[in-house]
Amino acid sequence: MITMTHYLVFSALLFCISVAGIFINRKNILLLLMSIELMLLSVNTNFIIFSNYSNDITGQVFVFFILAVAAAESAIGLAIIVSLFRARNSLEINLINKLKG
Amino acid sequence: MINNILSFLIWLPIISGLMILFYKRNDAVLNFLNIIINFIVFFLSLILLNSYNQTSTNFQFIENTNWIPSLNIYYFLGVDAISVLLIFLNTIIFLIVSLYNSTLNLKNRNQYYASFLLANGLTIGVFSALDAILFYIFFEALLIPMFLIIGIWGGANRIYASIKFFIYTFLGSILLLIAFLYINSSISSFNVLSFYESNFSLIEQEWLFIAMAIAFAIKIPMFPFHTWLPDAHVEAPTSGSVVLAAILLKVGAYGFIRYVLPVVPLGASSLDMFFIILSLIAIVYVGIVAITQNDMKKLIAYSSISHMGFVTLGFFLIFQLFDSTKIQNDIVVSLSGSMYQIISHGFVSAALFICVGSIYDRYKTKKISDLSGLLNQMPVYSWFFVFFALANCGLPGTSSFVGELLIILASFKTSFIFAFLASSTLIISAVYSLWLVKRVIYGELKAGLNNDIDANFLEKIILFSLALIVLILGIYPDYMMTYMNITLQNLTNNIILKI
Amino acid sequence: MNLNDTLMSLSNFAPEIFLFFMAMTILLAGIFKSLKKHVINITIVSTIIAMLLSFFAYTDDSVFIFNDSLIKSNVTEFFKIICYIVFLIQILISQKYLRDKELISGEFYSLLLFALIGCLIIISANNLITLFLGIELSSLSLYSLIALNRTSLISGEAAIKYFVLSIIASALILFGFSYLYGITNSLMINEIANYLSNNELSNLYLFSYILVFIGVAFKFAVAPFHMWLPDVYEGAPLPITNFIASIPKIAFFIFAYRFLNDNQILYDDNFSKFILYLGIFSIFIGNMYALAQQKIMRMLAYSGVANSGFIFLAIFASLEFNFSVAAFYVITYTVTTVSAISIITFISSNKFDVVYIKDLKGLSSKSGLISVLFMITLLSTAGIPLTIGFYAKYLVLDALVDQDMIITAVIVVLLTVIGLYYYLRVIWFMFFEKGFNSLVKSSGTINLIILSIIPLLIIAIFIFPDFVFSYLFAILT
Amino acid sequence: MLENLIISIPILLVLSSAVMGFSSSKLTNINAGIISSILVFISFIFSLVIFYYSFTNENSILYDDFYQWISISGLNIGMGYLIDKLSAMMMVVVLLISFVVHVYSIGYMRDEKDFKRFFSYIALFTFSMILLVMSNNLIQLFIGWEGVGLVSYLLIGFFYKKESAIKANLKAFLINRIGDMFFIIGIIMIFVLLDSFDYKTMFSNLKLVDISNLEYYYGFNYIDIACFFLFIGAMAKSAQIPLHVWLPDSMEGPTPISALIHAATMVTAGIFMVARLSPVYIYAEVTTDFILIIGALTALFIGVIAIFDNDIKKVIAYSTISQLGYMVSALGINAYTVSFFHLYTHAFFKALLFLCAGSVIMSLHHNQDITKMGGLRKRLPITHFCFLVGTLCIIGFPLTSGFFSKDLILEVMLYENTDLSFFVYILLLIGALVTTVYSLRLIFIVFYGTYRGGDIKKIHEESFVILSPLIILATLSLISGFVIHTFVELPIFMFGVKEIHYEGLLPFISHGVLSPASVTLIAGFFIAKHLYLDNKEISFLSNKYFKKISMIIKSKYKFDEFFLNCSDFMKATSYFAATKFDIKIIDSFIVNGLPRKINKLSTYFKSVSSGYLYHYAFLIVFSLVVIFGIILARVL
Repeated sequence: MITMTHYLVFSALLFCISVAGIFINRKNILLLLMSIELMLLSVNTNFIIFSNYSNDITGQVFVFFILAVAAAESAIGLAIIVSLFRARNSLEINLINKLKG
Repeated sequence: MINNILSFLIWLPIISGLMILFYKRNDAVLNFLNIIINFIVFFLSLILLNSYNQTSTNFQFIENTNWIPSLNIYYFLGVDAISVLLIFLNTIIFLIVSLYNSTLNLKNRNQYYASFLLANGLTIGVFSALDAILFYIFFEALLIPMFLIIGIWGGANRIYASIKFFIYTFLGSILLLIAFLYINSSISSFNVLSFYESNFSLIEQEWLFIAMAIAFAIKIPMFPFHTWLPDAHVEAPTSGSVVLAAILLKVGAYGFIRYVLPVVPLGASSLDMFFIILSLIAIVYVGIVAITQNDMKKLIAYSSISHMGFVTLGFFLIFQLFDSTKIQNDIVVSLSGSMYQIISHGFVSAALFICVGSIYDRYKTKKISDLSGLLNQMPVYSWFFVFFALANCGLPGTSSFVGELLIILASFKTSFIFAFLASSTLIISAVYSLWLVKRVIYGELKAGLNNDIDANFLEKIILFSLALIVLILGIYPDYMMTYMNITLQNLTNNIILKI
Repeated sequence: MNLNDTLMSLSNFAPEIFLFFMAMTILLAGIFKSLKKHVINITIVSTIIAMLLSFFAYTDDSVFIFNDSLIKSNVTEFFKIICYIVFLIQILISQKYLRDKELISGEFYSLLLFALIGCLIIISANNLITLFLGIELSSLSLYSLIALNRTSLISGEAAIKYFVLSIIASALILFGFSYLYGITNSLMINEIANYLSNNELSNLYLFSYILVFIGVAFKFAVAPFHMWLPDVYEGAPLPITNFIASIPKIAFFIFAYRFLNDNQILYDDNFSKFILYLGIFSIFIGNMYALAQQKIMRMLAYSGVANSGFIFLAIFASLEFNFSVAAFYVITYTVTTVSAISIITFISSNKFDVVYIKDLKGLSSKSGLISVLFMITLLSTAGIPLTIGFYAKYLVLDALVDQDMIITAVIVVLLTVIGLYYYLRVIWFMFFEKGFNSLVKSSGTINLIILSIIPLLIIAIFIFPDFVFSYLFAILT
Repeated sequence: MLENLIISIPILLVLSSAVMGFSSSKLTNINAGIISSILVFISFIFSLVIFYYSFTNENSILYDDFYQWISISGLNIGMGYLIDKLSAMMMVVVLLISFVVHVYSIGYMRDEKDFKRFFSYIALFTFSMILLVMSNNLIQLFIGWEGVGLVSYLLIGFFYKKESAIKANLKAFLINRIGDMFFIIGIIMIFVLLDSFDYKTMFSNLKLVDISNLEYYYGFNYIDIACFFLFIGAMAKSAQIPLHVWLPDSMEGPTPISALIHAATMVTAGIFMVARLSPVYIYAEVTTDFILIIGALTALFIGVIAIFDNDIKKVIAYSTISQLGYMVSALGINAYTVSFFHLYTHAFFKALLFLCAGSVIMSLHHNQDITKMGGLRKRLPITHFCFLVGTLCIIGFPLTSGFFSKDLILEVMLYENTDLSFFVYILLLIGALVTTVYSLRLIFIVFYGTYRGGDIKKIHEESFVILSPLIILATLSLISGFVIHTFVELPIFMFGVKEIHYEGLLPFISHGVLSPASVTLIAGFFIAKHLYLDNKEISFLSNKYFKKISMIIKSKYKFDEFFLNCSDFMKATSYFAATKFDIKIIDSFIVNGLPRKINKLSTYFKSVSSGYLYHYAFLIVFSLVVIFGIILARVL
């Protein structure tokens, strides 16, 4: 029997994987965007589960907002990446450390 | 007017100092304005001195306004004899400094004067605030003008010195703030009078004492905390040194007598041996350190520390005295000695710094090894120098003797060893003062020192008036002694009741 | 929801709605060459109008609007007005800088306004959705604004760092939200916050709160979630830094206030200790890092980290008092930071960027007034008396001492002493060193007057602070 | 009336000092000197009046405060006067010598640029001395005590360009300060015991104290210790072994000063002080023995040095120390009046000797080396005569003043009849022989024989201004001894003191002439004549043991070296403390070291920040995990 806990563990794992994706990935910025997307999706899963189990629709409304914002975020993220690529002709994360200390 | 005289004393110099910032056109006018303002402040303090009722044990000229009701902070001013005398010392010194400053070549004269006026007002605030936080605010704010004076107009290594000065004293005072906050959290008041009525347990008092004593010990400065002072003095401009030695150090001593001894006497009495020993180290060890200094200002700075050692010795002896003799009068004698030493050292060190500063202005060096036989070129200065050097080593007839005598007397009543060590200052101070005189003033004029300008009229007036004050205080100490006697007795009562 | 309610809601939210339309208008205006030069004026005027609207609509009652998704009360309006004022000062001062750097465009001001609106929405939000939207509105605008200077390498870097980390923070907050939703079955913040008055504290509730407040800590740049702050301070154009340093902090303070006010969780030992230790750690890290900085913006950033630590301590202290301590700290800090960054903005020009602290050498001889203003600002940040910064630190210490946390208080003040050093260093470069920065321009009477406003307030409120205290005390109880 | 006179004495003197010190250049040197001398003379007349009063009115003590110096509860110190026979006599002596020296200085110092400064100093000195003498309490005494020390310091360094002078004055002041340190402790000990600084109250309180039960440190009586400390002060001021080293060096000062300060008045302040405190000292039995020994040692061993010195002033200075030793040893057997008698006669003849020496030095254009003198008897007849009078006095030639006072000391010493006093008596007797030798040596070498300094024709007597003081003093030296009965019957203070066995003038003289002292006189005369007038050798004096002894004596027993080592040690300590401890340990290591450590840590922190995005992200996640871990651990 799959209970709410299972779902929650699933989404938590999803969240952890996505977070791990952010700091384990040391190559490409685009992969970062994907991890971020995954992170938000895990949140979405949570909301849907809670919404479903408590018979309250507002949680699912929230999910729509999150999806929309995620899309906007991706757009802006890509835009930043494009501008970054123009400036330095590379998307290696390893090279992005002019600001430190 | 007379009821608000303290507010006038505080705010007149501060506000006029801020106003003087915007005037920079004519140096002569600036000089004149500065002197006039300082003179008015001096005159006001004279009125204060005169209209203070010595026979009353209460604080007088009280102004009490609820300044920040939500934080329980009051604009609470009031003076007892201790404060009055210190305010008077303060205004005289600032008047003299303003006279001295007008003889100097300065850049940004208006800012310089403004800093001093600010410092003047803030110090009066320190001496008259009866609300702990108000006191703390003045106490801290006083750092800013001094920091700027040392930093902007100081010598080559001024930045190091000013930063050290600021951070070191700030470090101490912030512990003071915590102590005040703690007191407030248990008695819900920052009022000094309710501080006096507070009753803390021994362990609380000890911790409170440590926090406050560190703050004031740094300011005075006591022995292991003293190293900022020589640096600050060496780098500060002459007038800055004068104010530093004559006023700023006294703020620390004032803190002890107002906020430490009567508030946490139990804590103080359980740790007093430690502080007595520190004071004695300051007297003996720091005095010995002073002997071989090659920088005149440094030498005087160390001698200041050594002399302030007497002040703290007088403060902390009182508990030993109480233990051994139980006679209230002995305690009063000890405190009187400390107070007298405070005032006297204010004038003597101020005068010495003015002398050294003038030598520096003329020969561009403060190094003893670069100077010799100045008596040949500037006799007037040199004789004043000799006079103040003698006063510095506690010659009877000058003001320094009185305080030292009373403190040695008090220390003998507690322990022979204390008295012995304390009185060794007679030798040590003579060694460093007179050896300095021998090397700098006497002898053949060192080749290459060419400057025929002796003291001008204004400088003569400055030095003469200081010398006169030192002499009068030395020849007729009774005026001041009786002036503050009632207050000190009252203070002693407060302390004794709580032990 | 009937028409009446809608109208009422609209009227109560008029300033933000007006600003929103104006932001659109400015975006449009920016396209046309002939209108482009007016965007600044339009922005200023519309902000002033919004501020006035907000000011005259000020009431002491709290009103729930738009189906309880937003709230309007004296608290929100007060902080909004502060936001407006700070915002105004920022755009007024930044004009010259932007012109020099050729960054003036319709989208710049439009995005800036959107970011402001986002923050205003956070302040007003009473629903997790509106709150989230507000956060994202301001964040998204800021991502683009940071990257606006396309030719600069460091701008892009700052933007991508801020972008990625900020989304992680948002995700953490959202994750926390999702659990809160799951526990309380509600998206209303007041219901979430009051949940504990009827229920026992569950571990899940605690953990979701901690998740949310890690997000908040990130937004405040509390160590160890502070790494983005120095990079953004250094990389972003100064006016954007100025914005990031100030208005979002106010907004997130209200965020924290909404979640914690009247919430029993503050009395939970785990949660309060979490806030406390985070705060102390942040003060430590901020001061330690700031000490070694050579660049002025990074220095200010780390000082910001330390101050955010103080804000957390102040939040912790609201256990005993209420949020007025924290509010006062936030306002003080925000205002002084704005003053500091504005001054740096003002003296930077296209020919001479103030990057290193030593670039300020001898500023006092070039412009005495500016350096005095800067000094007042810095002293206020350091918490020296004669400035309101003193009260800010005082209140926090007072609160700590009142809770018998003497050791903590002592540690905190000792760390503050370390902090004092780097503020003094700036002052010493300005006043004590001989300077050569002939390229610094410090002209423009109006700008000088605007710059003087905050330092003068810093001193004035120091002398007469009580009305501020009593006001904050009254509205935040 | 008398009160006004008493007050006006110090006022006149301080006025004189101030006028001389601050007057403009319009006042010529001669006029200044005359004004100053007149003021001192007036004071002298006043003091004579006071003196007359106090010697004619039996048991009369003038006592009052001018004003309260400090009057707070628990501490009352007044500034005032106490005129009894002791102080009245002392005042007369001081003012008389001061006046004489004033007159003499007009001549002696006439070419000095700082003429008026000089007069200001000596007036100030006289003022301080009067303050000391007339004081009615210990604090005022101490003020005067330090005041005279100060002026002595200023006057020794009067020729401030001379390195030796400014070294000597520093030395004098510092060594006096060593004494003062103990002196002030002594004063305070007395105060603590007797609860007053005021003599009158002190002595009446003394009766209430149970003296025998005042056990204090290491078995010493409290009063013993107090008196011991007070006496150390006196040792420094009155130049007793080992604190005498400053006095020979102080001869760097102008010669009139040596006469006034370093022979007649200031150095006797220690004697005066002990005499003044005699009611206390009579209880200090151990200390008085100590005093006795110190006095005797000083009298003999410092006297011996004088035989070997070639500086005319230094020889007289050593003889001063030796004579002070006599006075001190008399104090040691509580014979205060006897001691004071010698003080009084010594003041005249020693001042006389110094002034004569000054006259010689002036005539020889500031040559002080006696090996370059000789045969001056013909060229300087008046000086020679006066010098001879002085010498006769000091060697105790019958019927001169020195005869009375020194013989009295010896007699009293013998009469004391203890082992110690007898031993001291022997020492003093040898001392008398030594005195005769060096005094006669001086006069023989300087005034007899042949001149060794070049053309004797150029030498001539100085003006009348110089000579008249010599004549006055010579007269006084001759006659002043005849008032011996006044002294032996003089009550020092309210307490009765030791009975002196005295049967009248004639028996005393006859007894004195027939005493062993006369033998030493005669023996000394022949030794001196043999050695210095006839320039012959005495064979046993040239053997190697005696050479060794004379080497030790010539090295002045290495006391100077000892103090030099002390000062070197102090300097080294100071240097070590200043550079090593204060700067290295406290300042560099602690005060600056801690910030430096913090700064290093900060730089380290900065250097480990990589700036990589994934590190940032990792740190966030890591902190998250840590926080959750901790809280989980606490919750579960």
